[in-house]
Amino acid sequence: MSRLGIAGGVIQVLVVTGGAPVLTGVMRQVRARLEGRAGPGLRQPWSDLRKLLRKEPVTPAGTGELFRVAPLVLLATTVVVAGVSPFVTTASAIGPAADLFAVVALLAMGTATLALAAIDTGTAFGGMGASREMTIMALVEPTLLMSVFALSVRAGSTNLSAIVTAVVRDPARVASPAGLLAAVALILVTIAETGRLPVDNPATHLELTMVHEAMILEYAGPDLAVVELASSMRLTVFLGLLVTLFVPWGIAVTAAPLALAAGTAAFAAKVTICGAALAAGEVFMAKLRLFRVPELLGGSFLLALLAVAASVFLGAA
Amino acid sequence: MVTLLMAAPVLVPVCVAICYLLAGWRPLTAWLAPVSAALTLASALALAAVLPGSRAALDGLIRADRLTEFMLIVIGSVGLLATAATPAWLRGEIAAGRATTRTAARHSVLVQLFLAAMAAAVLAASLGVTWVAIEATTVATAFLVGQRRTRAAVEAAWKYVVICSAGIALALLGLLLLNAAAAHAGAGTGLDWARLAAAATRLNPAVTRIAVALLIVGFGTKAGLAPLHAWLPDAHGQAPAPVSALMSGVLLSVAFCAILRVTAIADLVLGTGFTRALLAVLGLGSLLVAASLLIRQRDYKRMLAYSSIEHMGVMALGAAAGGPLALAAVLLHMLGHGLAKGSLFVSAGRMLQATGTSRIDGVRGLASRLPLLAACTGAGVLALAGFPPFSLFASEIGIIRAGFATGLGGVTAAALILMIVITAALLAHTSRMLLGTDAAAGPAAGGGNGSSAGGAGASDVTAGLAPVVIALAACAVLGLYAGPLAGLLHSAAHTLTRTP
Amino acid sequence: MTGYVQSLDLACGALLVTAVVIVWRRRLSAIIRTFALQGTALAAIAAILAAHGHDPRLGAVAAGVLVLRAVALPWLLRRALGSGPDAGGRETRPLINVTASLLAVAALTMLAYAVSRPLTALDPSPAADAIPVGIAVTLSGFFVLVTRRRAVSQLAGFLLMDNGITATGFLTTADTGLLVELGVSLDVLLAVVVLRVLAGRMRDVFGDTDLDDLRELRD
Amino acid sequence: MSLAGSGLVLAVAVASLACLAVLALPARFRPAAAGAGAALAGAGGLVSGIAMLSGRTFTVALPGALPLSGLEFTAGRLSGYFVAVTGAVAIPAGVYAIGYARHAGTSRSACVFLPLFAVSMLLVPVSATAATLLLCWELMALTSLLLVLAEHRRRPEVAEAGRWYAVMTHLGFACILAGLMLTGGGSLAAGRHLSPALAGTVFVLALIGFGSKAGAVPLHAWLPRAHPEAPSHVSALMSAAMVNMGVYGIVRTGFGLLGGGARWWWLLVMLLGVVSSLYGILQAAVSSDLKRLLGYSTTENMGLVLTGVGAAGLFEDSGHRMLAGLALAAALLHVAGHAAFKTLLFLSAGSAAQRAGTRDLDALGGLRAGMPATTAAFGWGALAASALPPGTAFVSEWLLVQALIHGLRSGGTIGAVVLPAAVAAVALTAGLAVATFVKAFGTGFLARPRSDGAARATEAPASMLAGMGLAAAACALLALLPGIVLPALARAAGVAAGPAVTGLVTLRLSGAAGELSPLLLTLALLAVMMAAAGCLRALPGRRARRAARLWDCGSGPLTARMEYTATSFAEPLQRVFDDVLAPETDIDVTHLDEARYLVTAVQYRRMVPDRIEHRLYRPVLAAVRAWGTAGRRLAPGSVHRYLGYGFCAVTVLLIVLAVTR
Repeated sequence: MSRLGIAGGVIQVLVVTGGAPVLTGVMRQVRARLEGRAGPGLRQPWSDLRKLLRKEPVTPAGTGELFRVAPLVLLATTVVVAGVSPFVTTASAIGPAADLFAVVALLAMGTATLALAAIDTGTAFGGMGASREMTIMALVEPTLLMSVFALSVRAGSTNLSAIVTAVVRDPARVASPAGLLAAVALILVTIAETGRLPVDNPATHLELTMVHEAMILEYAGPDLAVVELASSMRLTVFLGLLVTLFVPWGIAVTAAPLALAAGTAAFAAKVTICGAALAAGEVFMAKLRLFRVPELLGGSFLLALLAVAASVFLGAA
Repeated sequence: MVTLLMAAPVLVPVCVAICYLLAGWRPLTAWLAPVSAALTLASALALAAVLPGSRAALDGLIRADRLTEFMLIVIGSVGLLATAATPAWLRGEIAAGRATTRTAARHSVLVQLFLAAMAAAVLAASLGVTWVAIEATTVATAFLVGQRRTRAAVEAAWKYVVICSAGIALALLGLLLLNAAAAHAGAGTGLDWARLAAAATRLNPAVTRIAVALLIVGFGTKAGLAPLHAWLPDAHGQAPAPVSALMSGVLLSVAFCAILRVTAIADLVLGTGFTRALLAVLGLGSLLVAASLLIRQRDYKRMLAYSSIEHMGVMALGAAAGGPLALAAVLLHMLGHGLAKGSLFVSAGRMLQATGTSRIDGVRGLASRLPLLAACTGAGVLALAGFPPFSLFASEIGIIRAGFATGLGGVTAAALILMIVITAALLAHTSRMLLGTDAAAGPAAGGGNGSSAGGAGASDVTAGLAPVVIALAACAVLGLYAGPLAGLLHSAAHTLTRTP
Repeated sequence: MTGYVQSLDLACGALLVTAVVIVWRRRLSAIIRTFALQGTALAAIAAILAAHGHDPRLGAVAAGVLVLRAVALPWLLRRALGSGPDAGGRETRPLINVTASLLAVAALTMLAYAVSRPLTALDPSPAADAIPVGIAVTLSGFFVLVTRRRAVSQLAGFLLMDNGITATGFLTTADTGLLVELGVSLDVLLAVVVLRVLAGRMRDVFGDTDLDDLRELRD
Repeated sequence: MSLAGSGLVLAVAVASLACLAVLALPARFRPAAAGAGAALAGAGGLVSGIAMLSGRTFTVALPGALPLSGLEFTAGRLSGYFVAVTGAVAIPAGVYAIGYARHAGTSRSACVFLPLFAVSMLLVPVSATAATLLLCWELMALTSLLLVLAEHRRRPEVAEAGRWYAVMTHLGFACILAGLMLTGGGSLAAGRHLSPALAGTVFVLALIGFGSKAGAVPLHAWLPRAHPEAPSHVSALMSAAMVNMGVYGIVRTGFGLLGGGARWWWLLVMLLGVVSSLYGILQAAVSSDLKRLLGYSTTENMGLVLTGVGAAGLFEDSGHRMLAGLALAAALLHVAGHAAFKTLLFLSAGSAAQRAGTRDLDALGGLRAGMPATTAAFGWGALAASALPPGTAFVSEWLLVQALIHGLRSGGTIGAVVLPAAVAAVALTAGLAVATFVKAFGTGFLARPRSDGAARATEAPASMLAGMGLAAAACALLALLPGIVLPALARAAGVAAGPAVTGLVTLRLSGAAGELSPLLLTLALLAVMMAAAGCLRALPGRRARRAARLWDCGSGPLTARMEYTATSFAEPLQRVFDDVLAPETDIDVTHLDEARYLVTAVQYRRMVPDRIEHRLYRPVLAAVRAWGTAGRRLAPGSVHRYLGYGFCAVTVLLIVLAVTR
């Protein structure tokens, strides 16, 4: 693990942790403005977190240890992913952990743990949310893997930093059919996994439609704060993966302070832009029926498969 | 001395038969039969020990070579099993009022004559005498099959005698033709198989073909091979259990031994092609018949009978493959099948006494009612299905290996498929009888009669099973380690395949 | 010499004719009578061969055959027929009607001739030429066995078969050894006795029934 | 006789002694004797397997045994690997059996055959001749069959499962028999040259035979029936060790006996693997019987292994030895990992089912209160099974994916068509596995009990916990330090170009870019969790935890009937894969007698049948039954008919003789 990697890791963790709620704020603000509302302002999410953290921790009756540990696991997985993925620098803090398979598995693990916690409450809401979340996850994880495989085939490695380095070396390959297909698939997956429209509506508590919110219904106080922080960080991480894999421009290749600063700034800017675009898109979209969601995900899985095949054929050609 | 040993297997049973004729069936005399069978076995073993090669006695009337010794061992061991199980069975019958001491005595006499005839059949030096002895077994067993004078018993006996006599008559015709060929060969040989083999090169092939074909089909009748197999399920189903054990375990093998002798001669005259084709067809036919009738079988004694047809078919395939390995496997299969089938028929007899019905769907949950009986039955069926450690596994492996090696690949593959079906049917029927709770068996087992008989029989049903356990254990040991018997097997197979 | 040949052919002809008649007739008593005739013909064959070969042992055998097949066995058959209401009963409608049966027998005779060509070629002699007759009789005996419904007529079929075989044995003029011949005859006698007893038992348990109705044992 | 041989001899001796002891001892001590025997035999196997892997060899020839064929055993590295895995499974299973059998009160036979089963499995891989292999194989099948039947008095399904198992295993045996005999039926050593057609036939036969034992679709029908019905330690032995024998057979036949071969062989194997993994995990995802779910998951994992084996064959065929070694190593590592976590899962599921008195996930739940240790064990196993870090399947599937991804470049045209599909299948399997095991663990062990049995369940006895503990430790070892088995893998895979993966803490692919360190990953996770927890504690104005009621929408306390059941949990997934699973639903509405329009009760039933079983096996069974019914006409009871058979046969025979001369 190089100095570059260490520096990148530390910066990324800090940036993501601190910036994730801000990003959420930005997105809410964008939506509000587009819908003609004033909006709560960018700092609102942070204030919500602070408020929640001050509340007394509450344990719902009949829940076990796992219910209490789950938020921490969710947070930990997300932080580790944020630390090892090459967002700011092309090197990774823990090289052997920056493997695509590992990153995807970590993200899945977070979801799975939260789903188990939701089942553990034994409420109908919890079970419903968990069931829906796992259904989505079961289709999201393979799509995620496939869409990045499409890139790793050309890079000859599934290590994220290797992929990013390769892309940085010749940016042209992003424009290849494989790259485009993979990008579309990854965007769809990101939307589904982070619980945005049209898959899930983060702003609703209507049991017919909610997925993520149903799972965390029983959380309150600091636990809820951790969950909220972790999920906003997940959103950031997913967007970060998206931008770092497809538009890695500005990423730091040396440990020079300037380069690091530039990388950080570029990363923040790109993620913010993506987030804003996502929010803007959501305004013009209605939520899908839950059982139409698998069709969407199946489509994206197919795209990813095509991306892999295309990368092979065109790579051989 | 050796002559005495050779004559003993015939003489001892005859003497015992006379004893029964005079003394009748008493608790004391009841154990004469096992003793005579044991003596047969002992003399066979002694013969195998002292007599290295072939030897004739009583001025060429009887001759013993390795094959004869092995067949005598088969007769002795299975005979011992069946006769040792007889007293308990007869007591059960008498208790149930289906037999009297007079029938018991007649039964014992006929069984002894039956054993003597079979021993004579394998000891005879002349194929003619072998034929006479085999036909004599029909006569001796006819009344055993019809012992219970019910309609079914009489019907079975009639079919048995008519079909067997007709089939064996064909064999006689074949014998006469073979004799004519031999006479024309000018060896003045008569039908002594050793001299026939010696003079084989001079026999007229065209005549020998016809003769051998008729002989194989004819003796095949008695060996339970298709197409004249149909007497077998009826007779085995109706005969008293120990007799079924003897018929299925030994009689078929004795007849098959005659076929082996004929085949050995025919191969010298005609080359292996002719008998190979004939035996393969008969074997496959038997397997097909057995499979077709086992799938939806409703009667467990008939089920065992059809499985005998199957195993005879397997042996026929082995004989068709020919060669030392295949023939050794066939002989081992004879012994293993004799032991397994014998113990199964004995257990089936006890089952009949316990449940009062021979229908498969009349017996349920036997494992929870009569564990020992169920264990014996299950083990026997597994042995028949060719599972290790029972010796049928080893022999079937040998037969199939030889089959694939001698270019009978297609036939062997077809046989394998049929054997899978047969095994599936056997296991399915047996598991229905043995497994589960006997709650279901209440009404099915012939109403109150069945259950009451079960209650009464439960105590003494397990009594007579010691021989069965021993036989199955022997079968299992044989499958893992044949010991000195392996040498006997190979030399016996060698006597059949040697060239003059 | 010609006398020998003619008499031998005459006897063999008689053998075949009686076989055909047995297939033809339906009345059981008639069948048994014909069977006795056939036994005589068989004995005649043996006697002729004995006379021609100056073979006293064969002569003795001929005498034995005469006693066994022309007297003893028919007597047994008549006993089996019993003295009940069905004495001299008829073979009620055989499985294959008489005309067809006769045609079948003709075909079987042809087959016998075709099959036994190598036998006649083995050592050409008047006796060997007649071997096909023996085989034809055997086959038609088997045919009777298959097609006749009554216990007694089946018994007759079995004996017809056996006569054919014995005739073949004589005509091949090959000595099988006294022991075998005695054993064979004894076995046949015993088999017939057994069958006769069984037939009696069947009459007891089933009444005088059609063998084809014996279908208790089936799958 | 080297250590390798003596270990096996010891195993055989111990097992036979244990059998005698079981037969002799009173019922009270039987389970202990049997379990101890199995465990000791397993230990012997483990030792000798490790010895073989480290290069010790031995050859035992018993010409006298098994008449007409003789027996011969010999050591090999591949054999050593499978012997070691089997032994390692037998140890915890044996320990567990002591407590399980005592409380289940199983019959004598159930105890007698346990050590025999273990030892016969140990002997399969070291068989040197066809006859030896067949004998050990059939002994293994027989003993396992009898063990499956152990509880036949309790449930009628047991007999049915036994029938399926017996027939399927016999079918497989016949195929293996035919295949081996076609090669001459002699030694299993390589170097026999057969014509391509014959070799292909042999391989296909072997694939059918061994594949059915490995539970590969469509030959899997027996597996989800037999594995659940057996006592749980037997299920563990079958599902974690016996299925591996199928893999061993395929590898040994394909690479060893036939020495590689045509490309289509391996494409076939890969197809089998892909289909099995997908179908298996789908059925597992919608099944609501805990042990049946585990059985289907076995099919899935064997599918992954076969995918790896097939890929190895393809790479070998196209000359990429390194990739071949990588793929084979991945397959073998997955074999070991699957053995570990499947043992753990079956053992813990068994104790749960035994204590709660049901295997039905819809009736289980809430066990974490009554039996915490078992719950923890199952959770650990579920984590390992669902390819999440830190789990064993995670590492092996990573290796497998690495092999496939790197093969994409060099697989040639066929590779370019097949490998992406394989990668997709693996990815999809991984995703579905997570959902499946979340369902199994969540609805089975967490939440509120759904039946009295589950509510009353108490912790399992010490020996059963000990068995689970051993398996759990094995899982942890393989998950965190897979590096320690890598040398063994390389030797077993027998790669000429040296080990494909190296490193103890960090696995590095040699010859291709790619590294993974499960240990570092886990440590990082733990560190972050600790830190976060610390921060939470250090919060200003922190107050003590307070218990609160669940949110019940203000309508009284929540009952267990309001919970999501396993079935309802899986419903969306099943809806997604409707076309593959083809669930059957039937609704019957009972109306009021007075008015047809008033409904008294509505009953709704939905089952997800094994579709392949319906489409493939039902027709065959029906055909056989029809054959049997038709066959009865052969024996109508008419003596004339019977004689007629003979008469016609003789006539035909004579005609043939007359015509041909």
